[in-house]
Amino acid sequence: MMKSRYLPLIATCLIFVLAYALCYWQFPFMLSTRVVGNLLTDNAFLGIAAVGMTFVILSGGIDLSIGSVIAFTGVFIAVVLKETSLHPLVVFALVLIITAIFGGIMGAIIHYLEMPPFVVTLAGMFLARGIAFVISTDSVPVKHEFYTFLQDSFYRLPGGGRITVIGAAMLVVFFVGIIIAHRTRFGTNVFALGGGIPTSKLMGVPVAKTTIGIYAISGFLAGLAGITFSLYTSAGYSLAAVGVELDAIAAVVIGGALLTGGSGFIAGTLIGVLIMGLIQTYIIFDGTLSSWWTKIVIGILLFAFILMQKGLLLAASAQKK
Amino acid sequence: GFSQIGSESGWRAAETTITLQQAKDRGIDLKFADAQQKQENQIKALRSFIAQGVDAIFVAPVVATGWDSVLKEVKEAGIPVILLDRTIDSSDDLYLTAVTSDFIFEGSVAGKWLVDAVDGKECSVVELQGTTGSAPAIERKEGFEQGLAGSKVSIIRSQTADFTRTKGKEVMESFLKAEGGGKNICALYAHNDDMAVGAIQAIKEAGLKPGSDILVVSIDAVPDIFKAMMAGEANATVELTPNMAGPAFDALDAFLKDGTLPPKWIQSESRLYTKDDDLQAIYDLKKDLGY
Amino acid sequence: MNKNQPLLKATKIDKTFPGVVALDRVDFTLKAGEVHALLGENGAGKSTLIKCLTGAYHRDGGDILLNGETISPRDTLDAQGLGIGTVYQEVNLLGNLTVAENMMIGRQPQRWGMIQTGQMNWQTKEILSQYGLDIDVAQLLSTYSVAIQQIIAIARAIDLSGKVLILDEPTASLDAKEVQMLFGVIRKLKQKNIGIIFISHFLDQVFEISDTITVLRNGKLIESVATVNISSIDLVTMMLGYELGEETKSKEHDGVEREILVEFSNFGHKQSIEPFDLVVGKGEVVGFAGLLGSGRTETAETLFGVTPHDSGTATFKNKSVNLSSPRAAIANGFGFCPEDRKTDGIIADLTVRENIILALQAQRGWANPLPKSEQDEICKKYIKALDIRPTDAEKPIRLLSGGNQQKVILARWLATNPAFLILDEPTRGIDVGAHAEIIRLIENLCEDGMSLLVISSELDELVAYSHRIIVVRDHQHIAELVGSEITTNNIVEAIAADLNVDNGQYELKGVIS
Amino acid sequence: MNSLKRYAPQLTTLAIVLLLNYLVFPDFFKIEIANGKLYGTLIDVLNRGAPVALLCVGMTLVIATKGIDLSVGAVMAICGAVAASTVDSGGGVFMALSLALLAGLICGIWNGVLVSVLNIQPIIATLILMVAGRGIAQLITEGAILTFNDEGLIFVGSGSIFSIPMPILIWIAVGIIVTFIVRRTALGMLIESIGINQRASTFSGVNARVLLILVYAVSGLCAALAGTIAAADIRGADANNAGLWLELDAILAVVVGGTSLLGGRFTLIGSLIGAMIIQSINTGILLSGFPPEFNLIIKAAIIVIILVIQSPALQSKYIEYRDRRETGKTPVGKDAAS
Ligand SMILES: Nc1ncnc2c1ncn2[C@@H]1O[C@H](COP(=O)(O)OP(=O)(O)OP(=O)(O)O)[C@@H](O)[C@H]1O
Ligand SMILES: Nc1ncnc2c1ncn2[C@@H]1O[C@H](COP(=O)(O)OP(=O)(O)OP(=O)(O)O)[C@@H](O)[C@H]1O
Ligand SMILES: [Mg+2]
Ligand SMILES: [Mg+2]
Repeated sequence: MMKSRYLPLIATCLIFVLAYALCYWQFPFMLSTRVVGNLLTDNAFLGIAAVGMTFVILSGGIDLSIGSVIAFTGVFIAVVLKETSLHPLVVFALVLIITAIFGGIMGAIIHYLEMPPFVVTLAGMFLARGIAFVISTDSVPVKHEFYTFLQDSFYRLPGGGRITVIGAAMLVVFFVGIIIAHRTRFGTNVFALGGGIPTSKLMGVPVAKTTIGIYAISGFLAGLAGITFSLYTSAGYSLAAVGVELDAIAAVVIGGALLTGGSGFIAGTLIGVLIMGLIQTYIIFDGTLSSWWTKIVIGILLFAFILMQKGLLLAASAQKK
Repeated sequence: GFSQIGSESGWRAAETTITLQQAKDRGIDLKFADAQQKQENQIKALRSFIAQGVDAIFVAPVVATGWDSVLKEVKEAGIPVILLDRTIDSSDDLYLTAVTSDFIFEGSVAGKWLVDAVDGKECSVVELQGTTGSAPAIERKEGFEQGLAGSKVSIIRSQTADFTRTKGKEVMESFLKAEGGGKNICALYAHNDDMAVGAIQAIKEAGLKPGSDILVVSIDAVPDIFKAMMAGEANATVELTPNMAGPAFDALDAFLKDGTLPPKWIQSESRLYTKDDDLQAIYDLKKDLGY
Repeated sequence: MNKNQPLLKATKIDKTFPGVVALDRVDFTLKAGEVHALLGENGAGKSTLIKCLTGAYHRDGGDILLNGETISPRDTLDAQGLGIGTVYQEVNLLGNLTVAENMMIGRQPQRWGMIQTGQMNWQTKEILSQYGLDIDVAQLLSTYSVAIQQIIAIARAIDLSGKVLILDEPTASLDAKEVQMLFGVIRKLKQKNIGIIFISHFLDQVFEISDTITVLRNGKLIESVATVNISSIDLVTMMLGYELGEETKSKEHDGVEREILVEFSNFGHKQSIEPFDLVVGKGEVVGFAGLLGSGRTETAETLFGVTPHDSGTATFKNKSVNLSSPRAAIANGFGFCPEDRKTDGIIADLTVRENIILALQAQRGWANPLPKSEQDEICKKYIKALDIRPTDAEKPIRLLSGGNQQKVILARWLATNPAFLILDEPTRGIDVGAHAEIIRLIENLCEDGMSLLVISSELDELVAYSHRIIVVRDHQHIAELVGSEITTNNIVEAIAADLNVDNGQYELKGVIS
Repeated sequence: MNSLKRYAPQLTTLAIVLLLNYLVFPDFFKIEIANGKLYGTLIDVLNRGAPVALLCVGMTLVIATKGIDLSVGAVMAICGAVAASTVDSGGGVFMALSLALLAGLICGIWNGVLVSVLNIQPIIATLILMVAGRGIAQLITEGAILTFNDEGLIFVGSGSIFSIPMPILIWIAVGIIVTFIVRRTALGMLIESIGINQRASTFSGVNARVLLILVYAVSGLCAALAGTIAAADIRGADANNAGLWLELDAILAVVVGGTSLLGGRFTLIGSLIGAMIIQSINTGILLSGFPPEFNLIIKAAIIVIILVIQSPALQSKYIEYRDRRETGKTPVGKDAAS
């Protein structure tokens, strides 16, 4: 018997394959390794950030700050690299520490002040972007041979596609994320919080530690996504990544997670991210849509995916009985 | 392929219309990708253009930095790239040419006009900035300040109004309140016309006359500002032409035909319009361009 | 260890909630190897006391000594670390985790920091098999019924309790068999010198298992006595503060012909209940008996349109009716007081008043609000009739004790004055005083012409008020007892017929959804 | 008195924000009549706060059902565009308003159906319209700012009755009407009961499906009004920017106003106070004369202060502290919620 908890995940995967097939049917070129490689590289930062968002959403929370944290990270790295002679790796470490602590503080506020995550992370969103502005309003280019090195190292697929460092990094992050979420005590605790904080407390789940941990992870991964973004663009820009949090939330939910928490899969998020990427790619391949039709079509496709998912789940549950 | 920033303003919409129009007129099959104001989407678009094997790429870059690696890929794929309306920080062998105006120059044109207009007198200016951090906001501010250099004209308040009318009105309202009901303000400089149009309404609602009590100068030259100028409510605007595509297509044609390398920078016009121009005629010309 | 040294000693525990003194200088002593029953009316402060002991609440004053050492658990985790395992009153497990995860959370077997899921499931299966439960532990907890969840909660608490085990109404939705099994386990734990605190409103169970009894009333300690030294009548008097009138007598089972009120024919639902025929007369009480998981709740939910029937028809007063949703059922004069009050019953943040009038108001429609004066009147009536405490109707219902919440839900349905009322475990967690009250109420209601369908695991109670009893097993209606056939023995026999229960290892099987 | 106490945290916050404004701008409380209209910074706060206040009304009801409506900004843009194009093509102000409200209603019902019938999670259900809606608005205006000169429509944005600007009258009226409807009928309680426990509510016969559609419809209507005001204010429908990110402000206002995002108990008055708090912050920032780079940091800092003032944890700490001083008891710690 198929385990019902995996149904949403399976449904999402099926839909992705189906959608890809449809795209392929319309634009045969969609199946080239180039497009596949691009799908990974182009969505790397979103994917990494979405892993963090998945943890947050699984626990029943939400993190609106990730887009801003990505922008902050980019600006911070760019400015530090410009002003000092530190090696990028050192700067990366530094910025990851900062963003993890930033997330942890938000977690602590959420837990100890008992304030809704939505508002706390909204303040975090303003703050992170605000700090990015103060560091530099200009967009700052990064020119460092280490960056060029990273950008030039990729695995070339037959057919000209590339698996870049950042694309691979995203896959690694997903892998680690899956293990943490589904294979560690911390992961179970995250799910527990999503099932209900009062109950978790009575069951002896370390709520404070877990909450702070979750937001620290989300901050950390947003920082990592920021690094990825900075590698992707070789620059830091305080207006970058506006609204990424919404894309990440959409990816997580399309991936089968419940926004109320307690149910979902990291792997589903990966598919969610790829679906979002696919929609973008499809629209660009089409290339005839005006600005407004682009928006409308994105909305329609989003709706279609969700409908298909619902339909598939319904069909599966009807059949199972 | 044409990677457009988005459709955040009327000017942008006009640019898109004209580009599509030009392509159609020349019988070019143009793939249009709207990036919804996100650089990441533009990079994605560029990558897909490569994947689809287009013959040339136009980009209106949302931000100056961060294009190196993707443009290298484009170059490897042997596709010429032309930048529209904004330049980038990358080395110039990565693109064929850039058809842009110069934001700093526009700002300084506006600044010089104001210095002339007040004729050596003291003048306190309030400034409506574009979206914080965006290139036009930064450079038009810088250019304007250059234009004012050495004169008695000074900026007393400066706040962002995100390039929008609503914010332009709201911010102007607070400027008026903060500066003694507007008595201390001699001129308004807005980084785009939309904000100026909003601000003009605020000035009117505060019981002052825009255009005479408070001079209004802005940038872009969209049709609505001509209407305001005809009504005497605005004084000057610096044109940022939406027709970046025309010269770009010309350059591209030349290049594709016989490999003529265009200059690296084709500067578009930055004309100043004041009440001395034939406002009605220009308005009629522009009003159907999709602004 | 000295057997006479108290294992757990609490002195002068105080706990005040805004407006309520829940505990007033309560002393409590638990010896090792003793089963200590904690009794009292609904709202007496039992649950509050144990929450103070386990750190779920922080007491306002008083000391707690474990093995002679002062302890002050900060939270449940702390208490678990000290060897105190607890089952709280409402099943407090996480429906979105698997059974195994619920069982082992915080102590999953790991290797290199990774959970060994296989081993965890296997261990859980082992533990549960001691309780006669053979279920798929990798399924989500929420797929199982309340009763199963309760057993899992108990198993988990026992597994956690090195020194003290606290059970707050563990038997509320268990049937006799499960209770016996639980008592077997408790006796084993006693031998291991574990101290057990046992809260229940079933006095026979208390007399059967406990060594000592402590009675609370209105947050005050009344007395602590050895079980052998007290009679059941004295105990009740001690709890209530007054003498309870004689226990309700069994009904004289008339064979009166009744006017048919509702009739279900070939009624059923593919996944939950085999099609059945059922006729309920006006003023009749039909009892549903069965083991846990037998499908009683599911029958009730199908009747009420929660899981709309997919076969058969229903008629009400000889007219065919639509029972496709609770709303439709209610429109036809149905009412349904659900079993799981936490998820299906209470609207936690609404006040007692709003909870009581909710169904009535929903029936009237939003545009036709019940005037405040009328609301107050209804509340006053039921607060008095059901003895709901505290009597302040403007308190959020979540602040009430479990038993009082149950009474409020009951009041919600009584207020709609339904023609046909389905009660699923209506006396769950209700104290002796109110229990008698509710049974009397049921009898009065049917005398007034209301028809009732009552599901209860307490056979005595069923026997007391039912005119007819349907026995359910494995999602099938297998027997019907009428008139003088209705005795506890007959019901047990009907349930057990052709089932192998001799080795006490009875497999509960059912469709896992 | 009782209600004063109930809104104490919100009112305190508002007072503090207003005080801060007063400190950066001493003329803050000055109100005069100019051009037959009330004129002053405080009036600006009330006036500029109109869109968020209106959005708040619908948003509060939606949030009370445990939902969220991200589409309100986009719906504003759509309705503004509808109103503008109606007057541009010769319809009167009345027609424009009706069509705009109709458009809002349709958007709201669409959201409601997605949430209640198709059972899609609210955040995603409304995200669809948030993305597509702006496209639809641009489709109507063809990407440009659609300007108009219809005096009637302009009056909605910048006219005044009895010297009080129209937007202020509108949001206060809507606030009062909706509060009245919701509290004088059983609607409020039924909405709350769905938000707290939808399952138990349906068991009790509450028609959750219809009520859910209703709240999203109200949210759509409020967004329609807000969109019309925004368009009338600048005499043009700016599909690109009208209501952009306003949904976040509205949600923030609702939460600051004391309604929990987890659904259940709601307070419209609190939300409206919340909207004014948010607008006061925005206006204060404009008046302060700080460089715009600091806008977000200031906003973040003020929100953090609000968080601290309104934190239930700190409030109960304070009550405990007060009680201890009165009774002399020393509690061992803080109650874990259960
Ligand atoms: N969190 C709370 N806030 C306010 N009052 C509370 C809270 N918890 C319990 N009470 C009140 O404290 C009193 C004792 O409640 P408690 O739950 O301990 O009763 P109980 O003895 O367990 O009753 P029952 O048999 O019904 O479970 C009741 O009056 C209840 O209303
Ligand atoms: N031992 C078990 N193993 C698997 N599933 C079970 C078991 N016991 C019950 N269930 C399932 O739990 C569901 C609950 O059944 P239901 O609640 O209708 O039973 P009930 O007769 O009301 O008993 P109770 O209320 O005492 O649990 C049923 O779908 C049943 O299949
Ligand atoms: Mg209790
Ligand atoms: Mg049952």
